Amino acid sequence: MEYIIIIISTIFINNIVLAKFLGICPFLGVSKNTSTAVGMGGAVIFVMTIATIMTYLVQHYILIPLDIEYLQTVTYILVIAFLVQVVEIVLKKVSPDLYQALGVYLPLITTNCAILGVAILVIQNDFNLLQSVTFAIGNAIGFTLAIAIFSSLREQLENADLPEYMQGVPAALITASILSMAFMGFAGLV
Amino acid sequence: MSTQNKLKTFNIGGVHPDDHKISARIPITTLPLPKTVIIPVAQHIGTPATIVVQRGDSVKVGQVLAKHQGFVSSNIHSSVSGRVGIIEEVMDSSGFKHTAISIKVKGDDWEETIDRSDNLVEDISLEGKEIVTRIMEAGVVGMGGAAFPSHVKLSVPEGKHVDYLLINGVECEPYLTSDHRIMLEKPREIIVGIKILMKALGVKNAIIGIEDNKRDAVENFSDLLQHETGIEVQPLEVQYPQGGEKQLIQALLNREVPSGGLPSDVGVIVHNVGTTFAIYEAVQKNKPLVERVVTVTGKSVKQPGNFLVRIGTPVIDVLIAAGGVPEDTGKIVSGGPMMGKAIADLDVPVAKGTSGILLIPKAEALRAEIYNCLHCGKCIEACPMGLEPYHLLLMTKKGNYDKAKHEHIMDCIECGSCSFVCPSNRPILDYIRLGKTEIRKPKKA
Amino acid sequence: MNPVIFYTIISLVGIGIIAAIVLYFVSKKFYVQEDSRINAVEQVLPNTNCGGCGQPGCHAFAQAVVKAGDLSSLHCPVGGNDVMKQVAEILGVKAVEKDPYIAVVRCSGSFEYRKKTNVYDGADSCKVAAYLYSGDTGCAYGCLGMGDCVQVCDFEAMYMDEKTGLPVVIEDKCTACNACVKECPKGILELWPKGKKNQRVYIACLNEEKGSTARKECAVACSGCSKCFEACRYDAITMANSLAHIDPEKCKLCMECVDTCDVHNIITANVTPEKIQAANEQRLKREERARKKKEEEKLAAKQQGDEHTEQA
Amino acid sequence: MSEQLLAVSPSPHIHTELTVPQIMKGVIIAMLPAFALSIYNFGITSLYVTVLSVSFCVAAEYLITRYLLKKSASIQDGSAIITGMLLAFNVPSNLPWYIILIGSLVSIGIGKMSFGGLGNNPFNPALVGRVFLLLSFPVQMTSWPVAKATLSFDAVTSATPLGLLKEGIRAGDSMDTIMQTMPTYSDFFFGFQSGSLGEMSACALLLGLGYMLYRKIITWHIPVTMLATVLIMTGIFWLIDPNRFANPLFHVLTGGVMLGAVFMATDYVTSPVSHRGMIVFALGIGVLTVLIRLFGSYPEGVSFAILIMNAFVPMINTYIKQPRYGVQKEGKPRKEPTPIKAN
Amino acid sequence: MVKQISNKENFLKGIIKENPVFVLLLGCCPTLGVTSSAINGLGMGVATMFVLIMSNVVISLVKNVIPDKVRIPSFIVIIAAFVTVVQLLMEAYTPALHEQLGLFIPLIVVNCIVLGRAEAFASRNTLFSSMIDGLGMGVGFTFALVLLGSIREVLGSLSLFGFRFAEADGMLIFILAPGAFITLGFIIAVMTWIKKRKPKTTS
Amino acid sequence: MAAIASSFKNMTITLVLVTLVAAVSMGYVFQWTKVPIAEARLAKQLKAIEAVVKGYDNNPVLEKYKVITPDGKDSLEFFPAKADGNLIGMAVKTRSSKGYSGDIWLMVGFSMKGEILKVYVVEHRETPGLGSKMTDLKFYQQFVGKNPEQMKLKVKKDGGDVDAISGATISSRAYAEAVQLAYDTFKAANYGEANQ
Ligand SMILES: Cc1cc2nc3c(=O)[nH]c(=O)nc-3n(C[C@H](O)[C@H](O)[C@H](O)COP(=O)(O)O)c2cc1C
Ligand SMILES: Cc1cc2nc3c(=O)[nH]c(=O)nc-3n(C[C@H](O)[C@H](O)[C@H](O)COP(=O)(O)O)c2cc1C
Ligand SMILES: Cc1cc2nc3c(=O)[nH]c(=O)nc-3n(C[C@H](O)[C@H](O)[C@H](O)COP(=O)(O)O)c2cc1C
Ligand SMILES: Cc1cc2nc3c(=O)[nH]c(=O)nc-3n(C[C@H](O)[C@H](O)[C@H](O)CO)c2cc1C
Ligand code: SF4
Ligand code: SF4
Ligand code: SF4
Ligand code: SF4
Ligand code: FES
Repeated sequence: MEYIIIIISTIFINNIVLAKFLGICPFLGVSKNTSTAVGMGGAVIFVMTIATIMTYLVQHYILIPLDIEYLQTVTYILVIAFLVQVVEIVLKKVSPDLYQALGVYLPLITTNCAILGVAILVIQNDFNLLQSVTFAIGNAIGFTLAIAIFSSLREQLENADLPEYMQGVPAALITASILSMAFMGFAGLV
Repeated sequence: MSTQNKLKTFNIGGVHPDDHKISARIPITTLPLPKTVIIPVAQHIGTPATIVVQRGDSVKVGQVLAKHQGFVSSNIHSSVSGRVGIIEEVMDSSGFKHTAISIKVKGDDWEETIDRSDNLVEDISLEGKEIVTRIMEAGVVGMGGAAFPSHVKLSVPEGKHVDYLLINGVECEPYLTSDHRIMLEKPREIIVGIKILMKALGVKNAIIGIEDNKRDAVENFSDLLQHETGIEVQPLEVQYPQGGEKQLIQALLNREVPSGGLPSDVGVIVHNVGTTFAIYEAVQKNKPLVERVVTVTGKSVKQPGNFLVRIGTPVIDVLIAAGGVPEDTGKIVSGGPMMGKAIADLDVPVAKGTSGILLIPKAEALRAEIYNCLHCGKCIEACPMGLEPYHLLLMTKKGNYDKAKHEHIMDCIECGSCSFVCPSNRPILDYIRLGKTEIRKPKKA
Repeated sequence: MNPVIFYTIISLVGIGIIAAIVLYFVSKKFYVQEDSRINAVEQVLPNTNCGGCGQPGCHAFAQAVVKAGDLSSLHCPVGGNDVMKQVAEILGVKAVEKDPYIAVVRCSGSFEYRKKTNVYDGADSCKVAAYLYSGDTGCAYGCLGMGDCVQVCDFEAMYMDEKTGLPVVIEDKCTACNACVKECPKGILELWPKGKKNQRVYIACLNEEKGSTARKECAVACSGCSKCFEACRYDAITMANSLAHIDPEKCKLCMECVDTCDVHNIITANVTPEKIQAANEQRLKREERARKKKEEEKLAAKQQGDEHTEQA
Repeated sequence: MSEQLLAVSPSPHIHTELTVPQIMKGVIIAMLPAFALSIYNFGITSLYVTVLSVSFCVAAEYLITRYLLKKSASIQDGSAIITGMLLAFNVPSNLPWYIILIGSLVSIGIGKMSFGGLGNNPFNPALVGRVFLLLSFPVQMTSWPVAKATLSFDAVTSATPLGLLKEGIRAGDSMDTIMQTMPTYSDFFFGFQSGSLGEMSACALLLGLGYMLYRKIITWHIPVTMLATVLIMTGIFWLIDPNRFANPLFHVLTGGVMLGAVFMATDYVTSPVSHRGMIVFALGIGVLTVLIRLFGSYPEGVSFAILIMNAFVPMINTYIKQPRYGVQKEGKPRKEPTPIKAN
Repeated sequence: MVKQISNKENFLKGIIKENPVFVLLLGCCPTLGVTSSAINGLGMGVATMFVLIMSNVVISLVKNVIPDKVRIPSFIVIIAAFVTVVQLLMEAYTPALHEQLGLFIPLIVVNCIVLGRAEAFASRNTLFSSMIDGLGMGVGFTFALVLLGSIREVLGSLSLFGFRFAEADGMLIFILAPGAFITLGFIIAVMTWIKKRKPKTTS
Repeated sequence: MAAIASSFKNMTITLVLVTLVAAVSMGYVFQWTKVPIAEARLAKQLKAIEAVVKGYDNNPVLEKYKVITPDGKDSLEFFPAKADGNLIGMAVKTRSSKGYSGDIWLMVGFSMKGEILKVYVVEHRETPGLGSKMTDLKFYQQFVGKNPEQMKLKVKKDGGDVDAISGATISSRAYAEAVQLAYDTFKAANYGEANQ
């Protein structure tokens, strides 16, 4: 039950993009069409889960025992950057198909603050490893859901004749705003 | 016959325009001979016929003016007797210029081989193959709209088995009544025509589909068919475009012609009642297709009616017979209001496919204001092919033809239901046609 | 040393080294050959992987440009023009060098000259109208005037002139991208060499109807009278289907044909009236001379004939 | 005739009479019973709120199209009137004028015109306005005047039945005690309860629904599916634990379910285009509404549910299509020809 | 390689022409996340600016001794180090602000602007111009954050920099997530409007 | 661009050097800020204590101790305020997790008679403009000087004596609950006397 609550809460109530403002750059940047958006989402799910596990281990087996928690930022970002690069290289060789589907989004992820954000939030929330993984997956799904809906809305807006000055980013932001208003309805759901 | 239950109809889409069958009760009258006729050589789908006469030649009614070119093509006969005038490009009812032969009318001199009497000839002396050849020679093309050479349809390709002949007496277009009148005035001939077709195709079953707003025709046929086996008449719920071949097949047999396929893929051949009558005349009376019934109608027309018109008669002559062109006419349509073509010029000739001439008053001639698409879905609801017209419009407008093709734009039968119902008045079908033309283009080139 | 600093160094350097070693071997082991230009392009890109270009990351952007081979639709907002120039260098494409071409409008049937014969009431699109019928004027060849061409121009280089109902190309803005030419269902637009000093001359009519018919439909239609054809000294004008056409390759911009057209359908750009006048005078003089010469020849021939007769 | 040139256009040459302004007029007529009842119920304040909201909306649309977008005005289509009325229907009858003004500006300005006006907006404008107000002015937006306290702006306020329910459950009261404080079901049905202007009377709203169905303005798919979903879902919970969950009839008759199902979820622009899509859409709204009502912190969830499902509409439109003629779904064999017997 | 531009231009471009938020749309998370008040925006802006300038400076110093393949990791380490420094300093000397900005301070590391400028500018330019670039970008970013924060604070709580000018409640939504999106959306719309309008009046 | 080739050796050396320098400088800054950070944290607690009890001369933070709540599920921090070595009041740090969003942390000052001296909000994440109004004087004034024995610490809607913030009943309820918890624990701990 606890895990279900984490999942629901991260997907809907505290949606990482719409309520917590993490990962906005790819949310706005890679959402012009649905297929790329979903690809990005897939890549985020993959990396966020692994990255959270690794940073969790770093935190609990290096930083805390050595009492150097202030190195959180540096070590995490190093680990994430490293991870992304390894995954990219390996994927490219091992499964070119999967690389085509996910790999191209991988580099974008290093600078996606959702990954680092979730890694830090896990520590702030005092989760255990399993909770952390659940939290990471939930957030990643929340990201994917938000970006998928958003990209389909943006695709539709492409066909509408928007006022000149609203075209592109402004209309996208207004859409995001209404989306986030709508998601506030989930408040208190768990 | 299952009249007591709910009437049959097709089950995807459909609309209900007011039917305005003003001329339904007016018997067919023969139009006086015009002074000149203009006979285009491409009145059918397929290759235009090649001209075999020259300027100055004298011709008789029924004489071949142009011979069919290849299989999907049709002979063109003279509809009058007289002298061949200039042969040049003229505007036909399509709005484009095509080659046409003009003939100055002199007398009414028919080819001797043609039986002009009114007698009903019931015995079918010809055999299957001969029937098809006779129909081809007589230049019979589909009179239900598409003007597709009828003999092509009768030559069912190897490997396909046809088990039903459907006779299309639906006439679902508002205003038009020519098929209705033929059914009322020539039912026996039509039944013989059906038998001819059944013989040619080797099928045992035929159904005449007639919409329920023509009860008199239905009753007439059911009386006549009481003692016939294999032919039945089926009343249908009134719904446009029931007359569409695919819709008729769905309504009568609950079969669906696969996307991109032909009726023969589901064992069916469809012919229009007018065509059937023309086939009767061609086979039993050796009479080529030189005249047809044309409905002249419209709210403001003084004497609406159904006229037997020689092919090639200028539209203006037909209109004069119906009391002239009213002052407030804003648009003239060749065909029905849903599928007909607006004509820009009154000199265009009546062709084999011209089923009616509709005059629309000024007040209703111009389209109303266009709004943005509301995504109301009414066009989808209306589309008898289950397409998404609003989406097709969007894609074609953006030049996204490949995607439109993927969304089955080529299945559109151009019935116009979508444009008709769209509350925003969007020119949906205009763009769908554009898309279809654009998609076909590279293949042709 | 202070333990905190010690641990800090150990852990950071440790992570760094492990990461470097693993990465090094992983990248050796899993090396994949790629178009070297992709890498080169990636090098000059900012590598922020921000997605600002619409591509999912810099690597994808590099792949996309290398694949596309041109830069018309790809732009890196972070790097800006400078970076794009470098990218162009790597790809060996020139940084958008303008062709000396421009689109010209080959119809002059304005409202004034080409009367409407019916009212078009369909969708507001030349293409739709063109597939429906041949137009709302008698001329089946002319501009339909609904501005499909203007719509497709990405450079705002065209507008519809409300008075004439014909499109106008703005000389400075047209990039000769060919979009309008492809769009027009009637083939009214044509890419034309910009010409020396931006001067060019062309015939703005495509009506292939016989002269009298054509003029009935449009007062300024080319009637195929051949006067310009005769005036051209360089064989740059050809006659076909009752229509004259100037071949821009052969045209020497002498402008001598311009005034021969009785409906002023030979259009010039950036040519001063004086030059046209001068050219015309020159042509007239030349013709005069030719006529005189002919006459003289005739006279001579006559005289010769006379002489012959005399002799005889 | 000779003077006038003939018009030429592609077919069809006739058009149905149900055009956009006609449809909008029809919807306005359908809203009148609920409007009348709200005046009867809340008195002149209701008229005041509605008139203000409609005029602000229409004025906003006019000014924005004319002066910001520099297009010809588009108010004659009547959709701004609907937005205004529905915005009013969704707020308490004692809302101060400036909040109504803000709501109208948001509905029309942000919810509709930002996206290019009628037909282009992905979200229901009236609901955008309403939710914006709810999130901006939670206090004013949740103090409900008691019905029948007519002719006064500082009427006694009380919680809506759903509010009472939520409070009661929070306070740990049993369902029976909570229900004793409520009006009767017939009061719910005829509209004697407190709440937003237009949402009280199931009866008046059903009248409107009937009218719109009769005029073929909307189809049954959205309202029926949505109401059925709410009934069934709350029914299931009710059967599981009648002490914790209110009975399904209560849920359907109170709050905005009826108003949402009849007027807001059915908005063409923001609902799917195909019948199948509409059913999925309405199902989603029903489920979300019930979840928010039963488990969320808001007593009422229809507005949010509709907005959330609005966001899914493009996806629904892409993936859920009507059956096509002659095109069978992959995997399924095509319908075999069914020979019928000739007599 | 890069066209010579004056320091002034170099500085100004970050504020207007290439404003990282309004034009390049980078670093959106802190832009939206922390700007519920002007003061938070200012704090975040200054913190980011510090990291920007410092990392630009250091990177332009060491650019020539770092092999290409480890360029990015090295840069990340340098930036992260500065972020940690900022984090520690803020916690020590501006604890209240540190608490307000919370998660977003460590996230400066992944703010696309910082790494982006390091890569795009500092690794190819001299120390001084890199500093100017960092300063310009930083000021531009801060400007954007303060503008956004001010609008949201004024509309949302009827106050500016904590100074209340009316007793009534503001529009709550502007302090919440949707308000952030709306405000940024309309600011960018207005920016486009101004930009498009300018050439028309000059030409 | 870079003058150094990307050989394995160079790469490793660079990385080591970079991390080394970074590590040393961070470590140094950490050392440097360690004290101020600790002070800042202390100051925050002191500020809260100062807000709720007055007139002490000890350092309550140094003398803090934990007390198990009566239901035994949690423990609260007690900060004894002393003047001349005599206990004159107690600051109790308490919390409620029933807030609108996230936990609410309060510091409640009690006199030795069990009266509430003052309540101070240490940390909350309630909506600004709604729940955040619990930091307003208007709201917490109603608790000052009240003895929870007399004042029913429940919002009026639930039949208590607390005037809820309008539009933020949830926050008010959580606030009241936290105060009640502090009082119950305080009382169970014998007004702090037990630990003396
Ligand atoms: C290009 C083309 C080829 C056709 N080929 C055949 C055919 O081989 N056999 C056949 O029975 N009908 C054939 N048809 C006829 C169609 O099935 C149909 O009857 C005709 O298009 C008229 O239908 P409509 O009036 O519903 O449009 C063909 C039609 C077209 C346009
Ligand atoms: C939308 C639509 C409506 C049609 N309506 C009729 C009709 O009412 N009556 C008819 O005979 N044919 C109608 N047709 C033509 C038929 O599809 C079909 O071509 C015809 O019945 C075949 O017979 P024919 O080749 O003898 O004309 C319609 C076609 C379409 C696409
Ligand atoms: C955006 C938003 C934020 C809210 N924040 C709070 C809050 O911080 N604290 C609170 O008690 N209620 C908050 N509410 C209100 C609750 O949802 C609920 O309406 C209220 O607590 C019940 O209130 P009342 O009986 O006090 O009117 C908020 C509502 C909205 C729309
Ligand atoms: C059946 C129907 C329902 C409508 N419902 C709404 C509604 O809930 N809210 C609204 O703002 N407009 C509504 N409208 C009006 C209009 O469609 C709406 O303003 C568009 O979303 C504006 O683009 C409705 C219109 C119709 C025909
Ligand atoms: S015209 Fe085509 S798209 Fe429109 S309803 Fe008819 S079949 Fe469907
Ligand atoms: S009927 Fe018209 S308004 Fe409705 S969805 Fe179709 S195109 Fe759009
Ligand atoms: S030039 Fe061609 S595309 Fe342009 S308006 Fe004329 S017909 Fe249309
Ligand atoms: S579309 Fe291209 S060729 Fe045509 S005018 Fe515009 S820039 Fe010139
Ligand atoms: S700042 Fe770019 S993803 Fe957060």
